[in-house]
Amino acid sequence: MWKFIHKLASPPHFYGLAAKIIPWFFLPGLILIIYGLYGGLLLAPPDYQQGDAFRIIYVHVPSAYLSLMAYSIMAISAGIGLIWRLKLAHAVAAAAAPIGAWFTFLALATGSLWGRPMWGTWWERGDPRLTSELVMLFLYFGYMALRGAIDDTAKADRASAVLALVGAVNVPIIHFSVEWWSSLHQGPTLMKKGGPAMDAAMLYPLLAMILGFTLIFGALLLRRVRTEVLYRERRTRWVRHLVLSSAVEKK
Amino acid sequence: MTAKLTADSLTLFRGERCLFENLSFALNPGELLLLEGCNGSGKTSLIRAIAGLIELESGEIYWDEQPVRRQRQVFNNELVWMAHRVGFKADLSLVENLRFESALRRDSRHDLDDILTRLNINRLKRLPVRSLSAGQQRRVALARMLMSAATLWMMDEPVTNLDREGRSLVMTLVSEHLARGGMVIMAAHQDIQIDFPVHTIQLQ
Amino acid sequence: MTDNQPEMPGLGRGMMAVAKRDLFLAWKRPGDVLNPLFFFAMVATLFPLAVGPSAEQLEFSGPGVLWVAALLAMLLSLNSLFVSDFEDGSLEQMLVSPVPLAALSLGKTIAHWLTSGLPLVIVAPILGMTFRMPASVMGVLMLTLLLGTISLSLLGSIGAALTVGLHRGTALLSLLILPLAMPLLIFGARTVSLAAAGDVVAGGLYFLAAYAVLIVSLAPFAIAAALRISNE
Amino acid sequence: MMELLSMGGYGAYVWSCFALTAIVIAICEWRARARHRQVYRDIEVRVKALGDNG
Repeated sequence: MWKFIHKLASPPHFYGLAAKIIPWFFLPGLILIIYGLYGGLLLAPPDYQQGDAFRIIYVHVPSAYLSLMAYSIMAISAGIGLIWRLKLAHAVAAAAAPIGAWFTFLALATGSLWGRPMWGTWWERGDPRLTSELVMLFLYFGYMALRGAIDDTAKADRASAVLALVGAVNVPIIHFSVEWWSSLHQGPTLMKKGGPAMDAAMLYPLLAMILGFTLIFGALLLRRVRTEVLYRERRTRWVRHLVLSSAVEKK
Repeated sequence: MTAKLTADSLTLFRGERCLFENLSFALNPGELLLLEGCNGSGKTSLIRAIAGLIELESGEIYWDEQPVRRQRQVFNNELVWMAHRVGFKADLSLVENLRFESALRRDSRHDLDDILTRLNINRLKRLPVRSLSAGQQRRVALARMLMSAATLWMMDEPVTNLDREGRSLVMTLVSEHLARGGMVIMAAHQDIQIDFPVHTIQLQ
Repeated sequence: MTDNQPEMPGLGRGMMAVAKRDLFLAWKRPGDVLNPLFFFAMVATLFPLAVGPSAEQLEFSGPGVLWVAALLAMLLSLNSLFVSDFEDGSLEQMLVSPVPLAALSLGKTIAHWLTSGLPLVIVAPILGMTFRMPASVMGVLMLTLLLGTISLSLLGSIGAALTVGLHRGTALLSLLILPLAMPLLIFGARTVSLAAAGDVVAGGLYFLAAYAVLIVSLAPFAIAAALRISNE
Repeated sequence: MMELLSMGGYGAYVWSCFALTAIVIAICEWRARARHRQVYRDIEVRVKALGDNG
């Protein structure tokens, strides 16, 4: 088992393997999203309360879920990198941050676009989710800024890993504190998303969208990890061979 | 692998440059390890890596045949460190600084006044460190080494800023330490003459 | 080498030595302690001037303003926490010390809290008066600040340890720490507001206490790890 | 068709959400590819400059 992981984590092996895997994430993800769009926009009936505006959840929920998931992946791989000195894990953490930040931005933007017709404001301060997402975005920014401020890659890896772990401990506390805060605030009743009461015609496209987004995220992540691996291994013999041998065919 | 301190295929990169690759050595009590090389050759990086201040790209250092990484406290207990930045608080007096330091490491239980007299800085002991010259500050750093009971002295360029008398004092102290069965790792670009077994690592 | 026993200097002794040294240094340079305090007082006095003299507005915004001012004052004092140690090489000496670095870091944070956190707690009631805070609320304010500044000292030390030696450390420190400090701000300020409205405050205080306990037990290790990395 | 576009009066919000999502994912993919190309090219330049003994 350990041997298998080691082989998988060896940079040249990973670099080649990831290139082969990426389409296997990308294409099914695309198919699922197309099905989700068709089901969500055409088949699902309008919500009896929110009308057609509810269809925004088909992009909002997957983005919000991915923003949290990307942070978890980042923190877990940062921890693995710190403890077992696995360079590939650091590469994964570095690659996850910008994608996570983009999806967090997406969750914020779509949440805000949803709030406008529902509550009449772009930014409903009583809603804990949007505030949490905003703090999440700042956490991503902090992580990337720290990484950018340190020139040495190995040092940046470890410093940002400490930050990611500290952040991971704090994320649940931040969510909890924002919920507590908004429960005191006399805002609109919290929106009910999903839930078991959801109609199947609404639910299945949503599940398809979540899975599809996750697969697309996987493809994006692998592509970025591949770049990180290439950059980190730039001094090694295998990269030199790779570049020299494929100088003509590969762009 | 029976030496007190052994290093096994150490490799360190700094940015694009490889400072050393697959470097190994062994050191026993009563021996001096000399790291030689011109400026920027990586001898400071090497001595810092041995002290655990820089993470190595690969390789392992063993103390009593146990990896240092797994027993950092034990290793540090045997270690006293002298670098270019002397590590004293400029606002505190020499004695205040040394008193604080003695809480950080194993004490040799030598009398502080004796040590300071030996180093010819006893009359300065109430002055704040900021008013001392660079050479005098180096002497205070030597006092730190004499105050500790550590086996392994690690000195990065110990003779810079010292006059001829100071340089010979350093060599005398090092010889005495080696005679006691101590170990010394020293990074230096001057020639070092000493009557003890010297291992030399030449860095390019 | 007279004795071969692996006798090591005590953990508590090293920690107290660091704390004592830093307190002594602060005593020799009182400016470093007073600046954040002046900043805190200044923000808290300027704010009423900006919003106008209406009593209800002042009472309403008091807890929030005092808490934000305290948060920023703490941040201000954190910038220099490890800088001088880093520059004069004493951080290096702490790294090669047999006393666990986490204990030494905790010692530094204790000194930092005593010189930056505690003074804020003490002057807070005086500033509370300018916001027409009743005495009972003042007690809650001090209690939340007491618990909150302990957590902020530790949390901020992690950030200070991560950014020591970097060029743009100051701006970066705020970016790293402010989002993480948000729960403290929410609970601190809201609890004081609740007290002003005559509500139950136990929940908020329990949270702040629990947070302080959690961070006292975890932060020293994070600070130690960060210092080791930053000193490379 | 018009019914689908108007989304019961919420068309502007719903469609801008979906468009934004498509754009963001496209940007992600494009940025990832651009970065890979850039890193690859930098290495290529260096390797060619240094020859076989770099």
